[in-house]
Amino acid sequence: MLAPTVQPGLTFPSFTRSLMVLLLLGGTHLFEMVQAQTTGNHTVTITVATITAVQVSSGSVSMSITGAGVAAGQDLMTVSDQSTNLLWGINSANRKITVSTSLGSQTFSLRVVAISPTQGIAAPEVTLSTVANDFLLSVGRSSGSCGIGYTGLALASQGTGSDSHSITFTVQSE
Amino acid sequence: MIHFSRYALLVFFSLVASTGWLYAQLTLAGGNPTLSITTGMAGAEPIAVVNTATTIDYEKSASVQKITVLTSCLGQSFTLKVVATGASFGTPAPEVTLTQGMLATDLITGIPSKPPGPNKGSCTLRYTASATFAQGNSSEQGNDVHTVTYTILAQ
Amino acid sequence: MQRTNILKLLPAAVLFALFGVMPPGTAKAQGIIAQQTVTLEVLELNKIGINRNALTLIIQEADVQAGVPLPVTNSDGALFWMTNGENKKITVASSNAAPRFNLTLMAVDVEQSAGLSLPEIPLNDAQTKDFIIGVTRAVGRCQIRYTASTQVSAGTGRETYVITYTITGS
Amino acid sequence: MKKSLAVLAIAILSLSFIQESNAQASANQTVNLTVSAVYKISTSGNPGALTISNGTAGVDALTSVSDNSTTYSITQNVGNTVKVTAYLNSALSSGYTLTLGLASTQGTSAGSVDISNATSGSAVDVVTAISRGADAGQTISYNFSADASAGTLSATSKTVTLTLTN
Repeated sequence: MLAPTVQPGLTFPSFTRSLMVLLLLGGTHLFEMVQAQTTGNHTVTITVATITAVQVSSGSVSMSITGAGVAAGQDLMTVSDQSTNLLWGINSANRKITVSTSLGSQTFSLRVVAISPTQGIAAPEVTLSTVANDFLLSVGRSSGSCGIGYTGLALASQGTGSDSHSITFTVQSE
Repeated sequence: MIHFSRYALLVFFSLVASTGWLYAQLTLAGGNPTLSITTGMAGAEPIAVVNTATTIDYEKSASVQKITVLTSCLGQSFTLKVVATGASFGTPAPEVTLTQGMLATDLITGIPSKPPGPNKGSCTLRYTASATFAQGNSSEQGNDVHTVTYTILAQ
Repeated sequence: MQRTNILKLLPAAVLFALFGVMPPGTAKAQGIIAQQTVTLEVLELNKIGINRNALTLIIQEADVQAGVPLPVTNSDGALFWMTNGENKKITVASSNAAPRFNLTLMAVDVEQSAGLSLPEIPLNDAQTKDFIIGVTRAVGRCQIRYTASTQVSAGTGRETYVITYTITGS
Repeated sequence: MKKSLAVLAIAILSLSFIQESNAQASANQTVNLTVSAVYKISTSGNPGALTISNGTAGVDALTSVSDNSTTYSITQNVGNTVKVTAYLNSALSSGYTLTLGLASTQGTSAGSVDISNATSGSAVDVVTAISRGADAGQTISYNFSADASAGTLSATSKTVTLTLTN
């Protein structure tokens, strides 16, 4: 707030005239000076929800043991697939990804392992079962991807057939 | 003596008015925004959110001015940026990243002196909040609360 | 109906043609092979053998009126041979180049098509003489008829002949 | 006041929905594993030359020769009706005989089988009733015999084809 100062010896009528002149010249400015504000602030709040996103690059994988690469005399026959990837984005700490299958009664064996994860640590290769097994460890607060390495195993003595698995990758607390 | 004092006062006010620091004006409108990041893509990062609900009303003065911005946010976890859009006068600076401990940074520069033209103008504040998965979430880290200060001053 | 069956089989046929893959349960009449190369060879083989390694002919009677010793014969010996070659013959040779007594021999009872016997062969020197000819891819057997004779002037004594039979190319 | 509470409730509900929708903690993938009919048979190599070089005077049959130096292996997942057949690329002349014997633990060996006249149209069974699974390193036995009356035979290669079939 500013107020005009009055010098000693100034007569009131003269002061009044001066003030009038002043108001005429700068009255508007004076009003503004009374209202003047050079800074302003407000509060901006950022909230980040718990986000857990996991997806596969393709919803289906087909593997077929046809005998290619099988040596005669060898009972064990295998087929591998690394055509798909798992992607995730997790902003919570201490998380891992597990894997399980819905197929309780399997004719053949199906193994899975994470390949070259960009974050976290791949768990050892596991044989899929309905019980969740570790697939990737230490993937908390990260975004990344890895290859999904499947290996199907069949013994010749098991004959022919097919297994249809619904594989579930789940983010869980470590 | 009387005439000297009368004209001295007049000159004083005129000078004060011409310097502009006494009656430059800036007002924030639109309240205190909250930006919530809720979505993210696997293999990518959470999706940034934008808020344009707040504005700055400001006025020309007798001199060329600018508006600066700075923030105070203790324990900052996430990223907040601001840029002025649709400024009536002056030139908006590039987007400013608001970080704890930053110096006042130009938001709008070259606000012309008056006259001519209208004295009052405004701009929209475009806030962009972003976070990476690695930066965590509010449940674990708490929210980021920024006190953002805008100042208009002679350039 | 037949066309329907063909159409049903078509996808499997295409799958097999493209990838060599048969769908489960359609394996009938399918198979896979392994091959080996076997090299067979039969060398020319000529074998000859005799059943009696030692025979003794003793001249011990004489025709008093003619004043000559009577010859003796022996057919106890048998000769066996085998050849898978062509145009073979069997020869005979004596080790006694200048015998004091007379010894002849002849193949008798030669199996049909096993060879052709030649007339009586004198072993009066050490030359090799044909014994059986015309032996081709054959297995044969014959009796060897030895005949020993002498002159009074030859006196008495003992002579030993080592007689060698050989199957050889003609 | 009531209106404010309702707006607040809707806002909270919306936020919860968004968070829940993004808190997708699992992903599904279908994996089909198919095992087709597999037939595999192989041999360890070729046997040595079977050369008849001996015989007996007075005996037409020459001394036969044999080879047991090679093996075969099979893998099949089809069933118990699988068998191994054998044939030659061309029959042997009269007076020569080639027999083949395949040992087996998964099936029934036919023993030593004459394949002298077995050609592609008249393959002979050498192992039958092979059960599903693998049988590795089983011995292959060849025996070659000839009659002297058949004459000599210069070195001749014959291709023996073993077929694993149903």
